[in-house]
Amino acid sequence: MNNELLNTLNSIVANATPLVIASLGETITERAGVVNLSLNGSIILAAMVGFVAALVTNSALVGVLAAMFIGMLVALLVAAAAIELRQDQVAVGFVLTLLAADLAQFLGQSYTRIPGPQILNTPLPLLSDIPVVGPVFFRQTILVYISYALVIGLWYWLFRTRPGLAHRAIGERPAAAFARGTQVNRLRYIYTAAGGALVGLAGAAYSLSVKAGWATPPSMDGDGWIALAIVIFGGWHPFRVVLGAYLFSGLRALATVIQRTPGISIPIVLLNGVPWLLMIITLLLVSSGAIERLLRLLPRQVQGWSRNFLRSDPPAALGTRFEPE
Amino acid sequence: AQDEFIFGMVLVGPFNDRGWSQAHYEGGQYVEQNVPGAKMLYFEKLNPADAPETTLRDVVTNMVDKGAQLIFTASDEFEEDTAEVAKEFPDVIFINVSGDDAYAGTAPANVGNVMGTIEWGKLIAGCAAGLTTETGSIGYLGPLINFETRRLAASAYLGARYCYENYRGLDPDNLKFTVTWIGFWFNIPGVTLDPTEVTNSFFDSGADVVISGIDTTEGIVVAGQRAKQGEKVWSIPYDYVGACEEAPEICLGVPYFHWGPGYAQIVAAAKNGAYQQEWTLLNPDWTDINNPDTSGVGFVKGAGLSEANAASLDDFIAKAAAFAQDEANADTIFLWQGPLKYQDGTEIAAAGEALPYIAPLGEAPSIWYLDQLLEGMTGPSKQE
Amino acid sequence: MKSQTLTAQAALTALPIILSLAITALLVMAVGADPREVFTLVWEGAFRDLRAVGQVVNFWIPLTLCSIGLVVTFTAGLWNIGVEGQMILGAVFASWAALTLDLPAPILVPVEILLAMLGGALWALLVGVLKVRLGVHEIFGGVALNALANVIAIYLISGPWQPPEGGSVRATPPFPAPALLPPLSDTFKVSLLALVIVVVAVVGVWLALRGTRWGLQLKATGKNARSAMLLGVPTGRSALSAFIVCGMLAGIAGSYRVLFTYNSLRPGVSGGIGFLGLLVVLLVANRALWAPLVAFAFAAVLGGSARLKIALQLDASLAGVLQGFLVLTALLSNGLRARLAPPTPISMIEEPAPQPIPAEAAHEQ
Amino acid sequence: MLIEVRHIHKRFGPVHANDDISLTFPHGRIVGILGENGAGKSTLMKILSGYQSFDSGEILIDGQPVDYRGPLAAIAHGVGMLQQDPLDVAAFTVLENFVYGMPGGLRIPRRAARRRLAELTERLGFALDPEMPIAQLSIGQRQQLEIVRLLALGVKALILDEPTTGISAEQKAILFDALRQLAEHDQMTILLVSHKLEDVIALCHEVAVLRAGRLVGCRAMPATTSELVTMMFGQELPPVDRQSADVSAAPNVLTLDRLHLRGKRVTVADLSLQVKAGEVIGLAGLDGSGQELLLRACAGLLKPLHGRVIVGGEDLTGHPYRDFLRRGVAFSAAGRLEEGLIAGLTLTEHIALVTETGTLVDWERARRRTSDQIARYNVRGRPDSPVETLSGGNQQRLLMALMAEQPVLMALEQPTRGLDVDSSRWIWQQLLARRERGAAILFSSSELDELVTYSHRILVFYAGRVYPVDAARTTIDELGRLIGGHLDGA
Ligand SMILES: Nc1ncnc2c1ncn2[C@@H]1O[C@H](COP(=O)(O)OP(=O)(O)OP(=O)(O)O)[C@@H](O)[C@H]1O
Ligand SMILES: Nc1ncnc2c1ncn2[C@@H]1O[C@H](COP(=O)(O)OP(=O)(O)OP(=O)(O)O)[C@@H](O)[C@H]1O
Ligand SMILES: [Mg+2]
Ligand SMILES: [Mg+2]
Repeated sequence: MNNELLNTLNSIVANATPLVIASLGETITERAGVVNLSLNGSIILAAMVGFVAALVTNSALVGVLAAMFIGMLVALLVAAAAIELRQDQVAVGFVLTLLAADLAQFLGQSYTRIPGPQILNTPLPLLSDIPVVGPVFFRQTILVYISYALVIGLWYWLFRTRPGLAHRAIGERPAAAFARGTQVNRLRYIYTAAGGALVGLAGAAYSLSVKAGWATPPSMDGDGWIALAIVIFGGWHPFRVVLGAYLFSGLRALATVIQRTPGISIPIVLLNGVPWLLMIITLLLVSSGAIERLLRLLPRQVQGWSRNFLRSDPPAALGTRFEPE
Repeated sequence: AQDEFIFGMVLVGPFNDRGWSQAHYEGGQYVEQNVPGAKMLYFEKLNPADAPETTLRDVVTNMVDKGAQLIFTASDEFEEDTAEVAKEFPDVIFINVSGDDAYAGTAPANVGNVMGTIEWGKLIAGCAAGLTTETGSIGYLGPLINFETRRLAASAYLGARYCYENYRGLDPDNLKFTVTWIGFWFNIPGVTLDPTEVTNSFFDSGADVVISGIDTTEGIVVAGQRAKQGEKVWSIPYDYVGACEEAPEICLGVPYFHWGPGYAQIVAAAKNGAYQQEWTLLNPDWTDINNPDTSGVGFVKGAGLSEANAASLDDFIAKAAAFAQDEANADTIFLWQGPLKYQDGTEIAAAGEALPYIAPLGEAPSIWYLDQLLEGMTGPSKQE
Repeated sequence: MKSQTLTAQAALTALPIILSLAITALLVMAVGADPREVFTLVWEGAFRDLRAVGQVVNFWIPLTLCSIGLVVTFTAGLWNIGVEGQMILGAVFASWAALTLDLPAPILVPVEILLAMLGGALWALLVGVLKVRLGVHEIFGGVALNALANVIAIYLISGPWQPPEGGSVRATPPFPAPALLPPLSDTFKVSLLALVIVVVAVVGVWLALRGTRWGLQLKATGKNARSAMLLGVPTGRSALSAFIVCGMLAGIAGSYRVLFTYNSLRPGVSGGIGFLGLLVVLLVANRALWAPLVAFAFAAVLGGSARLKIALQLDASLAGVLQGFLVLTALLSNGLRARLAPPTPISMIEEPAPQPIPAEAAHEQ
Repeated sequence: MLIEVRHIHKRFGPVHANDDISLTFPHGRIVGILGENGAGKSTLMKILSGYQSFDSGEILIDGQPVDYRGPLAAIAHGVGMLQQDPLDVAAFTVLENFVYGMPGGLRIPRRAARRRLAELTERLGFALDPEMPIAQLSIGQRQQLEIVRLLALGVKALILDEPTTGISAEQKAILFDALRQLAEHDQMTILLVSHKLEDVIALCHEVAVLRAGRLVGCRAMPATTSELVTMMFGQELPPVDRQSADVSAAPNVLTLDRLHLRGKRVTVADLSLQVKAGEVIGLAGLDGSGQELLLRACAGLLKPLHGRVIVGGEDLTGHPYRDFLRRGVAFSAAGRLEEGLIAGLTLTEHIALVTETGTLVDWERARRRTSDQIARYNVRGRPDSPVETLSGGNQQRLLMALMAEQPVLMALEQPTRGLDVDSSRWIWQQLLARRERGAAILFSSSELDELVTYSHRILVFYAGRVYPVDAARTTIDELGRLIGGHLDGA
């Protein structure tokens, strides 16, 4: 394979990583039955805080931790408003998404466009020498490796462990979870916070690595919404979520490459709308039963397996309140 | 404060964008330091997205309330609004940067224009890239497509080609020069291509120098990041003299606007009641293009430029200076000599012929109204 | 006991205002400015003279139009986050008329506004069809269509509608005079026609929601679309009509931005006004008549903050921060109020008590 | 295990759901808990099993007072409850549901769990596939799983709240065998809440009767149905005559022609049916056997894959619901607040929604109409009460008030679900009054006697297959067998 392709694939994986991390975070939260709609703003605020913290302490690690803390804080606000104060999660999340973005702009105004600490690639020994796979997946930053671990870890957690059963149950049927001794609301706090911390980590992944630095308008603006859509597209399943994130990242890269390809003439500005069209189309696919129709075209043997993989029922209790008697 | 003279500076972007807006902001600071009693009021980020509640009229009203007697509206975007608002404040002088109403004669009497001939800077930037590239592939991070951006990209291309051939003895036809347009002057997430991703993509595809044509610094940030990871890549930012600071070690230099001296003249004249409406072009001072008190457009060399290449670049600048100072070349620009062809092969200047700097649109080809990229450049020439 | 809870309730109403002001003041101090000076400057910036008030009103007009449209969609239980894009499409359609139609003002202006309504309605209908017929949640449909509307506007500005000499991509050429809305006077630059439209829209929506079958059907659809459908309500049509009405109002708002505020089409012409409208409607808990009042307070804060930028060089996002905190604390204190309220016997539960945010208090920010 | 409750009080606002209840449940016995709607049965059971807190009183187990906090504590004390709609997680498999809630380490011990599950199911005569998703199980199977799960957790007392609604006669027999075995062999305490007196008669050793929150009597079994009814309602209810009116001469109001219907779990194929004015057709079968598909197809809520739906001579196949509504088809769904009433809207707004036809709403007139309907339908509520504050029975009455006065066809999903005998009868009076005026009625029910009493014809659904039965000649036993799938034997 030629270098250009490998490099491009490497960049696609790198660029997708914050989306992967944020969508996995939101998957954790939504699997527990809570919608954290504040993603777009949370990521921006976390990116700013992460960058500034890293800059001030000259430590990327401190930046990452600060960003995770901020993401967690915003998420906890959503959880508290929903659980303690019985407010509409969507409304609170929406307000927070706007507020967090404005707050980032206000507090970060004197830190725009200055060089700061960055998280650089650390090729993994041995693994990075594997042909094709090595250059694409294992010459990346530590954050990318963390995202790999998160995908597999989350899948294992949700589908292979006992606490994972409780995690899914509180998002599916909190009353049943309660009956089995699961402390529904406490776990919802915990998973919302954990998900929020990952959303914050995604912010740091932008400002310390993928889109290094801080500026207004924040270059990651909009990705929070895409991450939310990826969770739906991903059917709340870690593997599909990661696939969705790579797909989006890949198509964005395509928009750049198309411009350089002689013979294709699409108005460049219109090309920039592609990710959004894609977002609608993917949601259409999962919502309108089109996938089901496509599946019927497949050979019978793989139908069952693919249907399982592609099924995307949201957690049944998503966005609802649970109040034990 | 008998002597006080308050002027306003209206910026389209953030005053600290390390690009277009900061160059103006610092130009204003230069005026404060060099014109006794001059005091600046500024307003940043005046655009519908950042300040939807505020129009130029509101800003001007507020500034005039605070005593402003002259106001710079530092963007092409403000051209029409400036003309409108100027009518409401006939006692205030307005200078619209990069507009041409005063040239066209359509501006109210209290409106003047200023612009810099940055084509020179772009030629030099291109030369630095052509001298440095090891892969023979240069990326140009373009904003959106119009006459101005095409001619600036083409200037960089001509510089690169010339130096690739003349200082390195390489075949210029082997030089790859790719333009990718992000769709706007700066990144609007979700609406433009992301300059960070575009720059990465340049490097991924084998380019090792990226020249930025956009208002902000993503190009150099990415290059710096990749260089730290061990890649041999370089970058050339744009607009602002300090833009190299983002990653000095890989910066080959920056073509920039130096508004201070031009502004100071205007403010001083206005203060003395001697300002006359005009269309001012700020040119490089060819004795020293980086003289902060005389040059309107400059190019500072970056730390990323090797010593040998720096010497070649100096030689190139000297050649450009000689060309510019020759009376015979008054209405053209260095290297814009035939044979020149558009991307589609149409000849716009025959061998030995110079392309004029400006000619009426549609009558004859000119640098100013460059309708396509030049032959040899890769990338779209037109919006669709 | 009763009066005690009343005091507590009153305190909880004032709480969001006090709290958000306090938080904002802290932030202002954090960046080294004096909050009192900030508040005076904002007040001055908004109300020092007729001109300044005119500026506030000019922002209030599109904001109120969006808010009142959003009251309609919220009644139908829909999160029309796409209102930004609907504004942009309204602006685009109006701009098309302004740039291409050569008609006298008395004909051209109504045509522009009607086209803007059409544009906004079309874009809203798209979100609506995606939601109602194809099952794509309106929040995602809306977010995506907002971005696409932006892309379309920038495409038009930088492509087909560029001035002939190339020049700018920051705006279309200015519209000819007959295409523009005339101002009331030189000192009070506000469009009378737009004021009339706003009043008609607010009163019209208010009346329609409480007095017409359409309004009742919207409410039924919003509370439980499935049951409403079984009771004979054309729920799909109801939801789509809510989108269309909101889109039309947002379209007018967009046209006002291009036909009066800017005199040309610009990128980002919606300026987040739609999002701000969502905040307004959340704050007034979807009550139509409160929307213009709160919108005015928001407009005043934003308008006033222009002066803030010039005098103190504070970032204007401060206004957004204040508004965000206000709505957030209002939501949270609603919840607190419900928690503190004595448990009401089931058969005595009333409609949620109104939670007025006194408009005077909001002005003082 | 001996369970005692002493002086239990529980209030919900003004409602005294449990008023000074004292009872003793000895081990090895199956005790039936009876009472009309809202008598407080479920409340008491939830208190016993830790799902609900109580205001005062105490619970003793083997003579020791216990302090419950949550269902898990109850289970730890050996008391487990099987809810009417089993509290399991539809997205889980049988095995995951079985394991979830059991103590243990991080990993799910699949092999051990599978063995334990097999052991228990085999002993009780149940059949469960460990890898089957819960969403694909019948209610009966889900009950079996819950019982097995509770046993695995070591409960000594089992509380069942209306376990026999929605399960087949066969599954009921299996369930009852298992319960008897647990009571007699394992000496467990078993509490059974049921509206179905025949179940109580068949299974219980003794009964306790609640009325309006109070304990009004206990007695040992056997007892006759009428004795039990008298205990529950304080009087004997007059018997209801079977429907016998001759409708053969009446005109056709509905024709279904070779209808194919596809639901989530079942498909009904090739169904043809003629319904005459004034005819009552009962749809029997387990939940989800296809009855609801038919009802919804008749109301235009489900488009048939092929075949035709003809209402009053007009082919409405593929038309929207509102066309059916306009032609006089009235539909009511089983879930009242999900499909029927609109929480958040007042009674008046509901009435206005169905009666107002102009552009403007005349609220004065709507309020007057609401008051009239409240009086006529005996709804306990005010015109401006939000509907969610009405009790279930009153919600059902309001639904009747919202229904057209003169429908051509009524398609009713479980019109008396969860209602006590008295309320059910009232509802049927209203329905039959409309029938008198010429409406045909199609209704589904899980109450066999309701089906037999009110129907002219009964259609038995089993896994999408439809078997017609003459209501006048069938018996409850026969019907029970048919529902269980013995279509061919009949
Ligand atoms: N969570 C609750 N909140 C308020 N009232 C309640 C609640 N649960 C039960 N009630 C009321 O308490 C009374 C007793 O209810 P319960 O459910 O125990 O009756 P039941 O005997 O089980 O009736 P059914 O036969 O209908 O199941 C009813 O009036 C009911 O409305
Ligand atoms: N939530 C739903 N579940 C099942 N079916 C539905 C649902 N909502 C609508 N329908 C069906 O979709 C069709 C459209 O009904 P709706 O109430 O939306 O009327 P409408 O939008 O006015 O339709 P039309 O535009 O065709 O007149 C009806 O046949 C209805 O049965
Ligand atoms: Mg111009
Ligand atoms: Mg009960």
